[in-house]
Amino acid sequence: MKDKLPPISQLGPFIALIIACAVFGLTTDNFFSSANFSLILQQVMVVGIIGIGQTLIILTAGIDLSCGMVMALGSIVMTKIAQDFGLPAPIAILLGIGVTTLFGLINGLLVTRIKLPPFIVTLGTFNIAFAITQLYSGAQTVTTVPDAMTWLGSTFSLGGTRIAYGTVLMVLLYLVTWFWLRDTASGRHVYAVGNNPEATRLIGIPTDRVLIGVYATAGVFYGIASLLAVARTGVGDPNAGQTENLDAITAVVLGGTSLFGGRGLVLGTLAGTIVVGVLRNGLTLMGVSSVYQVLITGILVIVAVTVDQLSRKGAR
Amino acid sequence: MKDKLPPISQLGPFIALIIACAVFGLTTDNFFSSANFSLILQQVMVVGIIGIGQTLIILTAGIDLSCGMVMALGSIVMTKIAQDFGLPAPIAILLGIGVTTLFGLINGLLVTRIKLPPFIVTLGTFNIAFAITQLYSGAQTVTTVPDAMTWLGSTFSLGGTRIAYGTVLMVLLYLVTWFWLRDTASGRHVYAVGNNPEATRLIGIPTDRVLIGVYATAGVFYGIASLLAVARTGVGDPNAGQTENLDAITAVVLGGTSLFGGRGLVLGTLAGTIVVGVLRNGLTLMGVSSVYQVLITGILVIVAVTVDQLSRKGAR
Amino acid sequence: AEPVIGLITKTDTNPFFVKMKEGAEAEAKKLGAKLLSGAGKIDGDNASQVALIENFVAAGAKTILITPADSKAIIPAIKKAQAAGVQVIALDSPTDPASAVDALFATNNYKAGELIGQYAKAALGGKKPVIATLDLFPGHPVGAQRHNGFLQGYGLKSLPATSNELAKPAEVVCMADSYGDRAKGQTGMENCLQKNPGINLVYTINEPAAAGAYNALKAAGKEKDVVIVSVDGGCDGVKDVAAGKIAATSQQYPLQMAAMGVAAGVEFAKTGKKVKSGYTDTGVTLIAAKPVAGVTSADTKVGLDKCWGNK
Amino acid sequence: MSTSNTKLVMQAKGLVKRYGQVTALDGADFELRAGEIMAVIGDNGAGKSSLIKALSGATIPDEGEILLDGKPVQFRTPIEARRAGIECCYQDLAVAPAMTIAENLFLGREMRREGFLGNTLRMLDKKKMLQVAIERMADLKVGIRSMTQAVETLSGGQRQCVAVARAAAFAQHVVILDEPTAALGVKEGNMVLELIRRVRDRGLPVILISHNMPHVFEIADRIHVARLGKRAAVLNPKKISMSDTVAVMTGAMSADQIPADCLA
Amino acid sequence: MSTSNTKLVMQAKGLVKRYGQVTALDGADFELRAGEIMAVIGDNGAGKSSLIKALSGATIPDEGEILLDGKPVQFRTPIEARRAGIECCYQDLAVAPAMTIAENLFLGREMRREGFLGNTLRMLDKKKMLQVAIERMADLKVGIRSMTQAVETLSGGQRQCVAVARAAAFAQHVVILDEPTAALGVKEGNMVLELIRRVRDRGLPVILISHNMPHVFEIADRIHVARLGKRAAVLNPKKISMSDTVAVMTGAMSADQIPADCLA
Ligand SMILES: Nc1ncnc2c1ncn2[C@@H]1O[C@H](COP(=O)(O)OP(=O)(O)OP(=O)(O)O)[C@@H](O)[C@H]1O
Ligand SMILES: Nc1ncnc2c1ncn2[C@@H]1O[C@H](COP(=O)(O)OP(=O)(O)OP(=O)(O)O)[C@@H](O)[C@H]1O
Ligand SMILES: [Mg+2]
Ligand SMILES: [Mg+2]
Repeated sequence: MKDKLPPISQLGPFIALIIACAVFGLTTDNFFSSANFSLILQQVMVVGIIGIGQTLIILTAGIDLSCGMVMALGSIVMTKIAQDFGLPAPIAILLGIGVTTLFGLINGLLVTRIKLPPFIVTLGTFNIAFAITQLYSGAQTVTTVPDAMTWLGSTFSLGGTRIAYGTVLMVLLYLVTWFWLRDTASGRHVYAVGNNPEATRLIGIPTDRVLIGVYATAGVFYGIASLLAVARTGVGDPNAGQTENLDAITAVVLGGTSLFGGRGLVLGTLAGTIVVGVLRNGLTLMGVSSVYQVLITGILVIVAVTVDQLSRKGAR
Repeated sequence: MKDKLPPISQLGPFIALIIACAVFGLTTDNFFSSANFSLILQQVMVVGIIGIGQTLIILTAGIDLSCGMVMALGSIVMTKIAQDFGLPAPIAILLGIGVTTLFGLINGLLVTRIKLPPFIVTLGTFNIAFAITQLYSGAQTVTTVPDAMTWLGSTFSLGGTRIAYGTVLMVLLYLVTWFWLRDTASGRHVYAVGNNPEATRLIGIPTDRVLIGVYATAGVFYGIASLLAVARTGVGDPNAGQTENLDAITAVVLGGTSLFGGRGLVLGTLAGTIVVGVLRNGLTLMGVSSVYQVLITGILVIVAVTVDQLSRKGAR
Repeated sequence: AEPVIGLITKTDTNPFFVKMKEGAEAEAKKLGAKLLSGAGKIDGDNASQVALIENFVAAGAKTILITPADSKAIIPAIKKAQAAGVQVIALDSPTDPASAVDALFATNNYKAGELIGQYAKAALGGKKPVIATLDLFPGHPVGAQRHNGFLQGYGLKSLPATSNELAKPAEVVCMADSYGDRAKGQTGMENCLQKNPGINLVYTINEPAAAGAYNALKAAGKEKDVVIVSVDGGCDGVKDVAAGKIAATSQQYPLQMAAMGVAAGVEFAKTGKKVKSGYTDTGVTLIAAKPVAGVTSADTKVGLDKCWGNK
Repeated sequence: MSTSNTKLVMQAKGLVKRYGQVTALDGADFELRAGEIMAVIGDNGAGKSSLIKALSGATIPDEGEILLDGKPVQFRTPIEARRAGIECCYQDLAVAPAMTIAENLFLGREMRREGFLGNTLRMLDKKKMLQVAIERMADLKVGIRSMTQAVETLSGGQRQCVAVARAAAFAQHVVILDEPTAALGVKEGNMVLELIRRVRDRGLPVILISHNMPHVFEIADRIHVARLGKRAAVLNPKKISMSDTVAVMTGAMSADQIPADCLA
Repeated sequence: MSTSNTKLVMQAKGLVKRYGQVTALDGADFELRAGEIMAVIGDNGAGKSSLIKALSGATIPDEGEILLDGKPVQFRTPIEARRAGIECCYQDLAVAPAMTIAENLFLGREMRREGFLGNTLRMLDKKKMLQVAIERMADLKVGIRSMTQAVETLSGGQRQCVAVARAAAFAQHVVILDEPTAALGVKEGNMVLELIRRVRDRGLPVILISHNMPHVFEIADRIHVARLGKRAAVLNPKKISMSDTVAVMTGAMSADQIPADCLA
């Protein structure tokens, strides 16, 4: 059985990528280099991994505004525990991921048990996670970070290009999630729940358990993103995570996943994430000032989805 | 025909309001005064009017992220045109509202003609409006503002309480919109389009025209909000509008309108807006520090919807 | 080729940073350098600043000027850039530790706070202070430095410059976050007046917030009885001082910081000589329409002369 | 065949509609005469719904031509068809579930109040609409307690009655019903047949898609047999037997095996 | 009445279900014997769907008791009913429209690959599922070209076939079908009847809701008449006439007017 989902916007981000790369390649000297691409991948890895969790949630017709703040809380917890109690890094990391998973679980429980809209639930936990982060860290950046926590930020050489371990982890996680969603029963159930929750319940799938699982899994991904954020910046930053929710949702939508649930591909989110990273990098290299960058990003986002939409119309 | 929409969360914000008021009344001296309530209404009037537009769009199963930035652009346009060209205030105001309406129209055209998801369209126009605001204003506050533009911020006395004209305008606009949605054909079509767009199209309602109308009307409301923002602060502020989208969406959802469209009441949004304003005011009066304010707001948002949800379960 | 210099500001909406960028652009044009600029998405956005450093290095910048959003979190990225042979200069705010950058051209925010604190004490002339503070937002170091500096200058119980928390002595009856924004400052002041109508001294994080506070006071008919002090020294702010809306403000000099930074960058590109390391204070001047005894201040003419923004 | 000179109200020639690989309509022809009840029958997937969707502007055919009263028309939206007086009740029930029955009946053709309230404020006359709604539904003898109930609280058959009532009540030119009795009980089904007869007696031609052969033979003037996206035959129910009809429909009997006097 | 000693597979006593003002079930009783086809008929809104929803765990009745093989059960979700071997095909077709036909057939009972891929990686055996799907749909003789088509691209009747096939293929204990032939063509409708017979021949009892009297009389062993949320009567189709049945159903004839030998 070939996996023929109904057509979704997958072309959009790729077309945008190609156009953007062509323009940047022609107008700047340094854009087309493996080092620069490796850099872009490093810059997007935190949002990229948050985007996996966000994709899962959006596939179930939900949305998660708390993702970035929960990620920030996770990185504060893991660094501060290691710093204050001298716990070994792996334990501290697990505790951090535990906290983010707990937040995911709470989101999931509120969405399923009390049937609250995901938007409002995660808006609430967004605020709560932010406040806890500030209170627990005393609004201070945690600078004493064990080496084991920054290892993922370090690089290895592949054919002369330095590649960060975190980048590899991100790509791996995307592939695993892709396999899961595509080739396992529980993955297909995520689509089913998003596509027609009532039917899925009547068919006899424990929709609540699927949903709770999705939110908790997303929490795990946010925890991994916490670790990557620590690895990338070398500190636990209490002010991180404030804009990652919109960034991640943008990547998901740009990647062709429907906000109404049930349709989409997680690999599209990866493409969407990279598009945004390439834009930011290329425009900076071109010396475009940041206000114009915002303008161009705004226009390009619309153009990318438009081109995609029109191309699909033609194909029908 | 009595207007019996299926049950929606209307209790939520009111319960939250009552609880919050009770707590604030008991713990602070100055909360329960007509002056204080009049103040709160003034503080929420900008978000309140943006919320009307946002409600319309959410009723059609859309969402508008650009609302706040478009509002900021409107207030820059009206103040700067008046300042630079010395145009009379009414003309400058109309031009400002014209610009916000144009943005609404563009959103609507992209959503209907090219069938782009509202989230991505308005994310794009959010960025575009921001950039244009910054570029046109040179990131400078416009301080020379004609008196006619600030008139709505001034107050009149009613039984000893000073009430701002802008507050009255806000309440009037809510009532008009409520009447429109409830008692006219085009208002009911907004619900129908949000409830089942395909059916509404097949029945023979020009769904695209309804949608474009809704987005453009929302743009008009943003323009009125621009004027109120100018009236309230006395300047054209290019930094305004960055958080109003989440604020307005929160008010709409708190007011019981479904993000999936077709169900909700515009008066709920007014209640939702006031809840947020009361919280901010009361917590400040209580001397709660700002981090804890964020925490409490987060918890209260969830509690408000939970109580509402549970109370409706009981009623069934 | 012309030397490339990167400038990273905290945001691109705060007029302070917008002017800093314009100053840097003007200086770069004058000296024949190419300026790349970028900013965080919001104040406190460290991740974007890290990415910008990397992108500027990739774009061939030999000098990077940065106003760090997070004084500590940015350090690893700075170290990486320095390892690639790039000179990094902090503007406006120091890194922690300050030695992490090659040089710092900055203003002392704590000091700026102290000056208006001292002025306020004298202006109140022995009256018992009833203070409202309109701060930035939770967790921001500049917000804490100005706030704590102000209380220190007034001689109230305060916290040291290194603290990120806001001191709250008994004299401070109300604290509200303004996000440095006029409308939110106005809302905060309105609420504070409800809490304690007897407020006679208002500290604000910046001049837009001060303008908002003035609006609120005026609506309550109290603008004559309350002293507002602020920090920044933008032209609109100085005009408000001249108009008597704000009693005093601590003026800072973003244009100067930028110009010095760009000059150092060009110098490094041409000669390979790094700038003199350490802290160069670009200075703070207290601007007040009515000088008070015991506190040195400049009048608003001086302030307007050196202010940034639209004169 | 004496009626063949009757005026053709609607006519379609060589309609083609493709969905990706699937060809739903493969050169379908269609003819509707004034004042007749034309049944359309065929296997599942034969292209019946696709045909009437093309006739009512819900989809735009890839090829082919549609004539209304002999004049070529091109409906690009259901609105245009509706303006031409064509009302359609679709198989997957075009209703707004969260809205009330009365609102659904009047969606797109709301009544306004008299005078200032209606003309200037454009206020709806909800009372009057409610009253008319009750009358219309009473015609169908459906036991629905309250017209202000949301459609989503109705049983399957009740929902169908709402959709049928809407199409029948407001048509000016042609009524198209896609399996209107599918979910209906015996009583309600007969009521719909009765309603269809009354519509015809108003002088309007009706296109009726149905899988219910007894119903079709009870009411139809002619039977259009759809097969594999084409018109297989048009039969005369007075002459042909039910089993022969089914044979044509399933392809067991080809069109040229039918006695000429059974064709219509 | 010789069969009345047969084992009762399912039994419901005094079921009540209220929706706000509306009482959908008003003390309904129900009995299903081993190996029988039990038809449930009744007017629109008589509470048929509400009854079987209570039996299959889709809704929880407000009052009353359900027995399975004589033991009281309480299904709080459809999953629990399904675990007990009860499969239900609902009237408003529980399908996931964006997913393929094969996926819909196997939703919740997916097949895994053999060996490591299946056991450890829990990988689906899509090939095998596709193959089984093709077989099952071939049983129904529905002309669907590709099982990897999304369900939303199917015609109304084709969709119904998917839902019916799913229920029939996997039941272990009881099969419940809510108007399975409503949207089906003559051929496909007969196929479904054939399928129902085959299910019974496997030894499974079937509950069949239908408005199609000829179908009911062709296939049912007993007929449960639902009326106003109650059980009006249980009839024996071998003894009673179709018109009397309709009379009972519509309330024209009361239960005590029926000759005793027509009851079942
Ligand atoms: N939107 C669509 N996308 C893809 N295929 C479609 C679509 N609509 C219809 N089809 C296909 O076109 C063919 C004809 O469909 P149609 O709905 O016209 O059949 P029908 O005669 O009405 O059948 P039924 O009696 O089951 O309602 C079917 O094979 C169906 O799968
Ligand atoms: N979710 C619900 N909310 C409110 N009322 C409901 C709901 N579901 C069913 N009802 C009401 O309960 C009554 C019985 O409905 P039910 O669906 O059981 O009828 P039915 O016998 O299956 O009819 P049909 O033959 O039309 O399918 C109807 O009057 C219906 O309006
Ligand atoms: Mg059909
Ligand atoms: Mg039913």
